[in-house]
Amino acid sequence: MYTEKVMDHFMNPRNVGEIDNASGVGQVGNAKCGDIMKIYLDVKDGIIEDVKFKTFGCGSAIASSSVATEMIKGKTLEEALKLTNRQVVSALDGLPAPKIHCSVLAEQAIKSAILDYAQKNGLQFDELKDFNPDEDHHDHGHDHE
Amino acid sequence: MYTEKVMDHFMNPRNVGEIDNASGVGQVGNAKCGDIMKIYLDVKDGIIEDVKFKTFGCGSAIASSSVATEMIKGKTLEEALKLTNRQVVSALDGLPAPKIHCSVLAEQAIKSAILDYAQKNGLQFDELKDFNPDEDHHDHGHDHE
Amino acid sequence: MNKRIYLDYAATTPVKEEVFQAMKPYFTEAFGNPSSVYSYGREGKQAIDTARKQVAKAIGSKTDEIFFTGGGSEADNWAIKGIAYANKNKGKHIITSNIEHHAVLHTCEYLEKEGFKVTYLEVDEYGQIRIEDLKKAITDETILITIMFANNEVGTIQHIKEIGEIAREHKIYFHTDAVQALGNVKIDVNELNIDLLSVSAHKVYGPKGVGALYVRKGIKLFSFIHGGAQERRRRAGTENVAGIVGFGKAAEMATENLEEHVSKIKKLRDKLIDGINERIKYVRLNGHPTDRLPGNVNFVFEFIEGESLLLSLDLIGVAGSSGSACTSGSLDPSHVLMALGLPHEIAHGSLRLTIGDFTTEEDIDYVLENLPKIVDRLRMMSPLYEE
Amino acid sequence: MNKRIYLDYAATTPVKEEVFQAMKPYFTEAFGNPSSVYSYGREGKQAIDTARKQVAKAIGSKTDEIFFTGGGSEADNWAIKGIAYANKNKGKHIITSNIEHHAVLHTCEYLEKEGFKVTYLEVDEYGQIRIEDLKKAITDETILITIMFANNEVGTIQHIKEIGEIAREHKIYFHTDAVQALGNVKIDVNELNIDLLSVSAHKVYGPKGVGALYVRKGIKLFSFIHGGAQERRRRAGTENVAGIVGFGKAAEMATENLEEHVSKIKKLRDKLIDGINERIKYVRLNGHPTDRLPGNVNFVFEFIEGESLLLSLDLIGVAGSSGSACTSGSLDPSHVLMALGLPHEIAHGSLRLTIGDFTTEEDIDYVLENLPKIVDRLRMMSPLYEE
Ligand SMILES: Cc1ncc(COP(=O)(O)O)c(C=O)c1O
Ligand SMILES: Cc1ncc(COP(=O)(O)O)c(C=O)c1O
Ligand code: FES
Ligand code: FES
Repeated sequence: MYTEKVMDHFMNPRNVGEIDNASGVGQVGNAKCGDIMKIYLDVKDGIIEDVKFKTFGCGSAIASSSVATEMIKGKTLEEALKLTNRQVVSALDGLPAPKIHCSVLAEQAIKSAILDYAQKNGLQFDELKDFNPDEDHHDHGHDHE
Repeated sequence: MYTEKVMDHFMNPRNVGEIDNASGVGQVGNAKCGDIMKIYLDVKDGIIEDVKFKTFGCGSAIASSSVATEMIKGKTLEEALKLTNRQVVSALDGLPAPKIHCSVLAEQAIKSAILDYAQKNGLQFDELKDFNPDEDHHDHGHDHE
Repeated sequence: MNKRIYLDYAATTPVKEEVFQAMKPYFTEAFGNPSSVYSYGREGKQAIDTARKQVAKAIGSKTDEIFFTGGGSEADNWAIKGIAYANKNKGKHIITSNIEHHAVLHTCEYLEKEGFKVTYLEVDEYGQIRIEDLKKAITDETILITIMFANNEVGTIQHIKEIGEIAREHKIYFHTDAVQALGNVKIDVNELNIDLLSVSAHKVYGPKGVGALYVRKGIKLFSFIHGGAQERRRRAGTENVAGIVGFGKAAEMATENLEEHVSKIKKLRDKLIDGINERIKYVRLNGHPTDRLPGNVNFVFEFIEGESLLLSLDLIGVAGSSGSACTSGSLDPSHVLMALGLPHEIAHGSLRLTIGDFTTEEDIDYVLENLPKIVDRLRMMSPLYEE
Repeated sequence: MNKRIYLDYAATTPVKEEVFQAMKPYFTEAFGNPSSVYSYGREGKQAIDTARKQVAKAIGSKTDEIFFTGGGSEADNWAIKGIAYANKNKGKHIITSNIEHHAVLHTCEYLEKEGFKVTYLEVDEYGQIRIEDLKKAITDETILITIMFANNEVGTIQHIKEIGEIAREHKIYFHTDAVQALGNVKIDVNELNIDLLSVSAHKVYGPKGVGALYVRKGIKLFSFIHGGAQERRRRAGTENVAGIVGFGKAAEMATENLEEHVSKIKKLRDKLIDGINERIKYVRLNGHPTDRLPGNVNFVFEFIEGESLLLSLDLIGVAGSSGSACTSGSLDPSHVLMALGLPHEIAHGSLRLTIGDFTTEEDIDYVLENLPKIVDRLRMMSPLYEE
């Protein structure tokens, strides 16, 4: 069902953990929906020196977190903000259709962490103008409540 | 499905044919229903010297005709009138439920032939008082018309 | 009498060895539930996908227009009730014919009790509906036309393409019961304007208890079996994986060399028809002389009754039928023969012999040698016969 | 990783070798249509009769109260719709529970759209309905109570006998979905006052795509699949002979040594439950502690999500499920766990391991050895877990 890349990132996730006194922390998702993603950033001179994640969610969510953190580590914040869920999906060699939203979660979590950093540091990013970290990212089948 | 007796009488039917100038002839059934039985009697001194049948019908109808003619041959008319379809059925070692009416046909055909003989000879039989040869003998599932 | 000649392919067919081999692993080994996401079951899921492609190809549809069912009868029930209930606000009128299989007829009769109106088109003496009748029957209320592709008893094939065109013109759904047509006639649902189509595995050397309904994409159809999310949420129930795999394989084999198969069967059929016509008097072929299933032979033998004919054939090892196998619980002559206008007494003397992939020339020779004697014998016993 | 441990017997079971051997002749050899009157088909008819006896015996019914279907879902649909439509003049109210299988729930929801009223009884934290609630729900309009015998996800067994008594007292029909109960609980339809009961072959080591509905003699039930005269005119469609034979054999085997089987399975189940409770923190057993299917283990592992748990198990060769296999097309937590009152976030972390005839002590040991590591690993990744 999953690609080898997904399985690799699921079994050997990169960058799991927390960063004490992180420069920025973002959390998206909702335990009710069965998925929460939390991203910790360590930013120096506009560059993401370190990044860690914790994820409560399915295999795709864990793999998406892992690959996404890998993709932004060492990058500038601007570069990181350009990361889309589509890039996450292709880095994993694809995800099953009902699991695409898990990659969206990764994109949102990163944006959310950068927003936190920006707010703490009085910065503004064009890419974050329309970003609302509390927005419901679910465009999939969940119809509880 | 059929007993060996039925198959034997079906394959080697006794008394098939017609009797020229028969003393009595009876026919029951209806081609529309897929069954007609015709019995020819040769009666001498109240005894059935010979009997023949012709039947258009299923295997059970043919076997019933055959065994029934065998059962009345050499018997008195009174004895023949006592023949019931149940006796025909047991002489055949049984018939499947939906085929019981085929044995009724045999009983009726014999009664009808004796009635014909009685009428031609001005005789009366108690057993035939309530007998109506044109009565619909079908108590089975046919529901055409 | 050890000879066994099976000439009842329209009733059912043996599972072909290749089909059985394809099914086999899915009983004891690859037994997982195809709805399972992980290792177990995944093989089953893939096997179902393959089967779906095979069945789709056999009728020229898209893969995702095929939904597996528990047989041809379920497919018929689903199609008709599913369209009827989904469209009852548009209208409550259905058009069918009076020679349909009972799975269609009895479903229509049920719907009549539920407030639908049904027109049962009469057929001509060959078993075809008249296109003019169909046109006249259509009203603003008509939501469904269901006319079988080919008849199971007398083998008559309808003018499906014309019917489909008329349905299309009037924006009415067109369902056809193609249970007997599959593997015997080229089917292309797009060319023929078919919206829904029923097929069954056991008529094409697949297993009993599996069928499929083709539903043209975009058609709203109520579910028939509600429950789990199988068959893309349209037909619930754990999939009969082995059965579906067998159906796929059988459908593939049945349509691979269709023309060759048809011409081989047809030759045997014509030999049998011609032979009977030559050797036996007072017979008549039921059904259409040319628009007819390649394997169907259906004769009336006057003055004798069908069951005694069948029984006599059975005793020499030949299996035929005297109408639809499904109706053998009844003692009535078949509704199809009645619909063709045969008088009751004649309809009772009908015999259907249907030819299939394992039939040989010798089988036909054997029947042609013995059938005249049997007919003679029974006629000699018949009070209706005088010569 | 070549180990393969199947712990998803509630989703489906492998066909047992004896069952497969019993089925085998009916594909390629004894393939005749059981409706045929003569040689071909007669073997099939007899085989079906035998299977009917076997299934009847397994539930304590009369032979002619058993009707074969295309699976458990069809049986549920038929029972509920068949009673509803046949009795709609008496009343249009149905009582069920909110933990039924989707085959029951979705059928009830469909009937609601068709104008019926349905009461969905809530269950307590263990998954049992409250008898008081049932009594209160009954009105003059109530025609059917349909409550499952045992739940497929959490394994809870209902007080069937009491429910049956109440139904009987009020002259209301009582249907129970016993798909999970067969072979795991003693069933006697007379003792338990059951009027209709659904079973499915593939849960008791029989083939997929075959089921049966028990209908107490004298009960008026509308047909669901209309057509031919099969199953004494109540369920049309050429019989899946091989499948039915397999079901018969499987039902016989499943109930022959029921007590022994149950105690063996139960021992393994309790070993697994106790082992998990001992080795892993923040877990909780779903379902009833004692009124529970002998093979069902269903735990919530807090702070982690079920799919990642399943996936991890799959990678070490263990097949389980995180709810009903039928719902795996959905991303929602199961309606059963919700009905038990579990908060969403907790329900997401549920794992069902179901034990069957081929499960060994070693299998359980292997799971107990590896599961704690997997849970640990996933918890370490979870933002909800803090230790
Ligand atoms: C309780 C219950 N009812 C009904 C069904 C449906 O049976 P089937 O898959 O044979 O249609 C299942 C299993 O799928 C079940 O567990
Ligand atoms: C024309 C036709 N339709 C429907 C059916 C029913 O198919 P099944 O027996 O698979 O239910 C049959 C055969 O039985 C048939 O010949
Ligand atoms: S996190 Fe919701 S399904 Fe992947
Ligand atoms: S004569 Fe009518 S069925 Fe035998």
